[in-house]
Amino acid sequence: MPVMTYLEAIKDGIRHEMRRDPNVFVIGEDVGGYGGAFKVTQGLIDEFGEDRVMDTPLAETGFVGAAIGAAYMGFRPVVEMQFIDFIACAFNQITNMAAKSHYRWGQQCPLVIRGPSGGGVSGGPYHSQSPESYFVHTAGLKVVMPATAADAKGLIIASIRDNNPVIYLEHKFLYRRVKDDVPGGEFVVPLGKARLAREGRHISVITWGAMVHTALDAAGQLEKDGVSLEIIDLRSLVPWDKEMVLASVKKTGKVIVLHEAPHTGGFGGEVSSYITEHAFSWLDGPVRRISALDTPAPYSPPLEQAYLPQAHDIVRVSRELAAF
Amino acid sequence: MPVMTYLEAIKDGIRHEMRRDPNVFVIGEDVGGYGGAFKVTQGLIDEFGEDRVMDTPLAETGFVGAAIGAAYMGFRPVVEMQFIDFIACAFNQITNMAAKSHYRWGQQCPLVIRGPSGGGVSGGPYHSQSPESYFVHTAGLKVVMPATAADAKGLIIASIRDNNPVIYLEHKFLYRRVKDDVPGGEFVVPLGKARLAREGRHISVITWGAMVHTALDAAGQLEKDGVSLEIIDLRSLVPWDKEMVLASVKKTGKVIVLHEAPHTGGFGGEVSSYITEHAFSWLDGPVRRISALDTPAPYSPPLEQAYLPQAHDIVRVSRELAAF
Amino acid sequence: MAISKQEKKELYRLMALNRAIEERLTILYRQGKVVGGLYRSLGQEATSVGAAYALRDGDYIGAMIRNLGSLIVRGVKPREVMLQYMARKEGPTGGRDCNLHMGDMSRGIVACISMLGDLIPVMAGVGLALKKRNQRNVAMTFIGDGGASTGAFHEGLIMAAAMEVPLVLIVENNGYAYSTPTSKQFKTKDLLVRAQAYGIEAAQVDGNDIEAVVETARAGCEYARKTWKPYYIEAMTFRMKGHAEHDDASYVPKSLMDKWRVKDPIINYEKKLLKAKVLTQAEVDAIHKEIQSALDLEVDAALNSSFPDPAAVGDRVYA
Amino acid sequence: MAISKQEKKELYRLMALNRAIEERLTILYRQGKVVGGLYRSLGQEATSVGAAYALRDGDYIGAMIRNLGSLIVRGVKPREVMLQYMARKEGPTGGRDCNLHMGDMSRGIVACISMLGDLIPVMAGVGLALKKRNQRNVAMTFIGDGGASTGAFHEGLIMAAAMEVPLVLIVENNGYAYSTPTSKQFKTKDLLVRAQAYGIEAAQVDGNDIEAVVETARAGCEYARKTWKPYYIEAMTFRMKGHAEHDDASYVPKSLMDKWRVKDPIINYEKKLLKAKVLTQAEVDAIHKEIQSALDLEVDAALNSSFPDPAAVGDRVYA
Ligand SMILES: Cc1ncc(C[n+]2csc(CCOP(=O)(O)OP(=O)(O)O)c2C)c(N)n1
Ligand SMILES: Cc1ncc(C[n+]2csc(CCOP(=O)(O)OP(=O)(O)O)c2C)c(N)n1
Ligand SMILES: [Mg+2]
Ligand SMILES: [Mg+2]
Repeated sequence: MPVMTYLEAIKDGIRHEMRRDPNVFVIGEDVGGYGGAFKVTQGLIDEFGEDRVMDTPLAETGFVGAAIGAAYMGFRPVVEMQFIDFIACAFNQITNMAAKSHYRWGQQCPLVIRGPSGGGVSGGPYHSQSPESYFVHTAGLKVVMPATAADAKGLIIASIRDNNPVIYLEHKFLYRRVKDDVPGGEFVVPLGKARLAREGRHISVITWGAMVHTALDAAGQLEKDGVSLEIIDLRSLVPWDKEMVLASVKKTGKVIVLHEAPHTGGFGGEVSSYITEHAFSWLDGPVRRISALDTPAPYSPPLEQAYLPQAHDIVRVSRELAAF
Repeated sequence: MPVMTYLEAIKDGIRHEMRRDPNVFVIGEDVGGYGGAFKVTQGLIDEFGEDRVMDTPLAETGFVGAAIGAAYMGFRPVVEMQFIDFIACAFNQITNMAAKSHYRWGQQCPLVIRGPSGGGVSGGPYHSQSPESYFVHTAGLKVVMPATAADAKGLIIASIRDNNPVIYLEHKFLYRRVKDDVPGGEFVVPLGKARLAREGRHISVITWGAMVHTALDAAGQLEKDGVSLEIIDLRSLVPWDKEMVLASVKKTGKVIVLHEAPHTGGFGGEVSSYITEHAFSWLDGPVRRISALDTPAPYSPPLEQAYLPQAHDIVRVSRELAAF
Repeated sequence: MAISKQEKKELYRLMALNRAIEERLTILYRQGKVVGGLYRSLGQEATSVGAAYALRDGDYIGAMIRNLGSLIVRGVKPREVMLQYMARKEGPTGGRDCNLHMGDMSRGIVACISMLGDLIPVMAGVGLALKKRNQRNVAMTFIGDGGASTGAFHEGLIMAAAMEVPLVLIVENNGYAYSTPTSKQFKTKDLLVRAQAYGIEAAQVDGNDIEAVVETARAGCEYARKTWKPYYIEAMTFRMKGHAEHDDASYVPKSLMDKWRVKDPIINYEKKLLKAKVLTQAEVDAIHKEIQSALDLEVDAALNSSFPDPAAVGDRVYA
Repeated sequence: MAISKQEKKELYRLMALNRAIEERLTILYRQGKVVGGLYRSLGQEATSVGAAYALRDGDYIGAMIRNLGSLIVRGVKPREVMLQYMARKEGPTGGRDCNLHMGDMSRGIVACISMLGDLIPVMAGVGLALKKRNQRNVAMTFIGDGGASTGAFHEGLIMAAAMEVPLVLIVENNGYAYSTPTSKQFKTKDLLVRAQAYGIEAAQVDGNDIEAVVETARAGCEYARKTWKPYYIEAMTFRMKGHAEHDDASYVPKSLMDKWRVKDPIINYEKKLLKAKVLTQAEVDAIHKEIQSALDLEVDAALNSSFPDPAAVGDRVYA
């Protein structure tokens, strides 16, 4: 199996779908000749031409709107946000136009909005956000957050084939740092199926995106102390794999929900509440949440490190839970 | 004490602040001579003139932005969204400009954004939303949702005096249906202090906005069965009164979190998780959530009723919990 | 392409039908049968009907809430409108959405949302799809003087101009956005200047003159079909009612209402067609009679239809 | 108001300082001392310095990330810029935000955010506040050819025009938005036409001619102070570097770079002032020497400063 970076895997998935389905096209700022700010779409214009890899004016509401219109017409646009933070500029189109059209008038809107999210690169308040919680609360949207290169490919393909608007949040920290075996050609990872990132015995860690790797780090450290973490990578938040999560919780009885987005109102609250509601009798302690702080994402490295969840936070909370 | 409707109480609070502080002004669509779509600001222009009750073009990003600029300059704008659903059109200004300026550059932004939210009036997908969860997740914002006329006044005054951007969500169903004693003149209800809407013994219901009244309904029905609900009206979600909630939970051991917004990713998850994290040993059963469904807000009355939480839902879940 | 005699009669009938449906809805509204608000297009029927009349097979339309006339032209049936306004199960959205928020791609109709302006980039995207398919059709939509202040208006036109797609935008300058007169919204004489800012071809038309609207819209659509480029039409008209039925529009000076009342697009067109002998008085009467008796049936059918089953509330969130 | 000899010298020095600071930052960037990206204004210094030079006491400015020159003119010290770019504790944002995202209302400086266009309505609001206080000052801000496509640009100008407030907007048309040339963004000859769409007074200026920029900006500010109305200036210039230091701008045709290289605003102004005997070569040398030795100290001080204390991360979210 070819080894690819997370970034190459996304591109490989998009390229595969563009070859397979002439209705798939890429649209966004500087996605053409420049290949996107992070070069995710680099080279696609050479194979598919300007008509299918479209540079746009600087107008998020404009190009998301245009993608919605094209999706209504049967196309499958893949929209790039140069940084996912700019998705706030298209919030109304996404949450009110795209998300609701199937419910309102039965019109499907097959659309992927993807872009670099997440922190750890000193991007500051506007180049580090992890905005999934804004979208999980909007019925009609799906939300996907890959953690591995293979998933990055399999999930972008599934997202493009999905008949609904999908928010696909890539993690910019992983783009070139994560590299793994990725099946060439056709490879679909269905939305809604979590991945058992690590089997363990004592504590279930439910997480997604870059935090999967932080959890794995912590698990390595804790192993020495005899605390064994089971790590579930949700892969997609809407829909999310309640079954795998509940099965793990019923096995371990102790749970950490871990995410990179700020604490209050994060998707961790949803997962935690759901677990408590559906596995209360199995719990040997409260479901604990670990997340970023309730602040904007700070820029300076010491501040950003304090802001983001770190392996040592997981280690600390795991020890507390183990002792509960 | 004068009796006022919820709507009159909001106006009374705004008027009081406009008299007290020349820096307070009202801005929005049709807020002047027309007095706003629901007439919340009716008459203010007669007392304060066009300069302090400003009609704007149809441009939510434009007038929210202008209000932010004026707030930076020391004014205290009170911005009306004609329907709160349109707040999605100013999402970037609110979450990225206003919310983050104090953290980023130490600049306070005393601003209130208010408007009619909530359902129950067959408003359909775009005139019924309860968007609090989008804003509770944005550090730097405060979020207020009054349930009574007195609180409507006391909280709007506190919001206007607050030095931060405050999202003040009025409930359109309550405007003329709720009427109570409202202190005349100076009357502040501090943000972050919940209200014990009903004392009870068996189950704590944590709720806010119009659902407070639905919970009271259900409590009346359950009383006959010998199930006694304690109802806490949070009043503000950021900050929220964790102390009062925990005290009640420790007393009853059983909890329902109830809200009108859709289920997944709603603020109910935050409250539920927090309670589990901080009062696990006191819980005699899982914290249960009751909310609207994960759909857009449907228009037709039978659908909307099925969508919104009803008293009978609370009755049902309370019985289940009582039996746990 | 000149407007034929047959077309003139049809235009008259369509405007009359537009108004008649709304008048029925007003009655139903007063009877408490309409669920929610009612938004009239009184005085603006010529713009709505005339613009859509320029469309052909394969064209797309994104109607706004005052564009009942456009929807009728594009094949929406009075019954559908009644069912929708009464929140019934068999209505076009199954009671999920209200007023003219309805769409059906198989008939080339894209549903609007309440947030004004947002349909413009979406219809630019429909135009993009047409161009991608090399299909010589247009995507038409509407905006008011109020909605023209939105960022979505700007971004939609920016996208249409940059991508060179056959978007035809009808700007209905009807004097007011809710209670706010255009003088409080912009300081230019009109909104035609905005098109120039984007290098978009544009024309202004008397929105109360149906033939002028049809001709201008036909020219605009022709241009868009031929060049793949957007076209912008400002129709000067007036909203002869409040924003919605609950609004008595008392903020509109009586003199302004009076000025525009004499410009009524239907009454004047009737006079014109009678004078030109395109229609006889008997034909006019017959048209109205036919409309009324058809509407009697539609209203009855709608009133007797059922509301949605609450069990269906969770259906159809995802495709 | 003619530009005095003294002012000319100062303008030269300010542009030289603008460039010198950025050159130092480029070195620091290569040394890995700059945290995150570096955005240069090479070739655009005349616009940035010249526009802000038209401001007076009590005026406000909202600088964008290429407007280092404006910030210097308005009193920001080179040390502050260094500290900010190196993410240090004593920097203007205490390491919370990056590059030129800095503000200080006591000096009339409003911080930008990354989302382009959003400062325009905010600065319209600053203008509104000035008018409310009856204070005859202006609120100046900037936007690029790219940012002019945003809805916020449109809504900001709509608001400024409707409220009649003293917003002065400088549109820096520098040929590209990141890798996207203006030809892919709009089909008009320039962006001056956009002002007309809102009925806003406007002028176009050679953005590489500092005296022309100062004079145009002074006239615009004067107009805004006197009438309370907005003013719009399009400065024609060119971005002589990539979007940021990591971008080699290889997508810009060499001929275009060559064409604009000879229009360098600083070199040409130096020649002009030497020829006009406003400056001697010795004075020019002295200016540069002084700047460099001052910057030596600033860079050292910044390098020796400390990073923020992680314990402070949660401070200051709320006022
Ligand atoms: C983005 C947005 N903001 C506010 C509203 C509330 N609203 C509904 S109609 C209206 C006035 C519209 O005026 P105009 O665009 O001129 O259309 P007209 O009603 O005159 O047909 C307003 C403010 C809205 N629908 N969308
Ligand atoms: C709303 C928004 N979308 C996208 C971006 C990403 N971005 C940063 S700079 C840039 C190009 C800006 O071009 P222009 O406005 O011409 O300014 P210039 O860089 O030429 O000074 C883009 C697309 C952004 N900052 N804001
Ligand atoms: Mg109008
Ligand atoms: Mg540019």
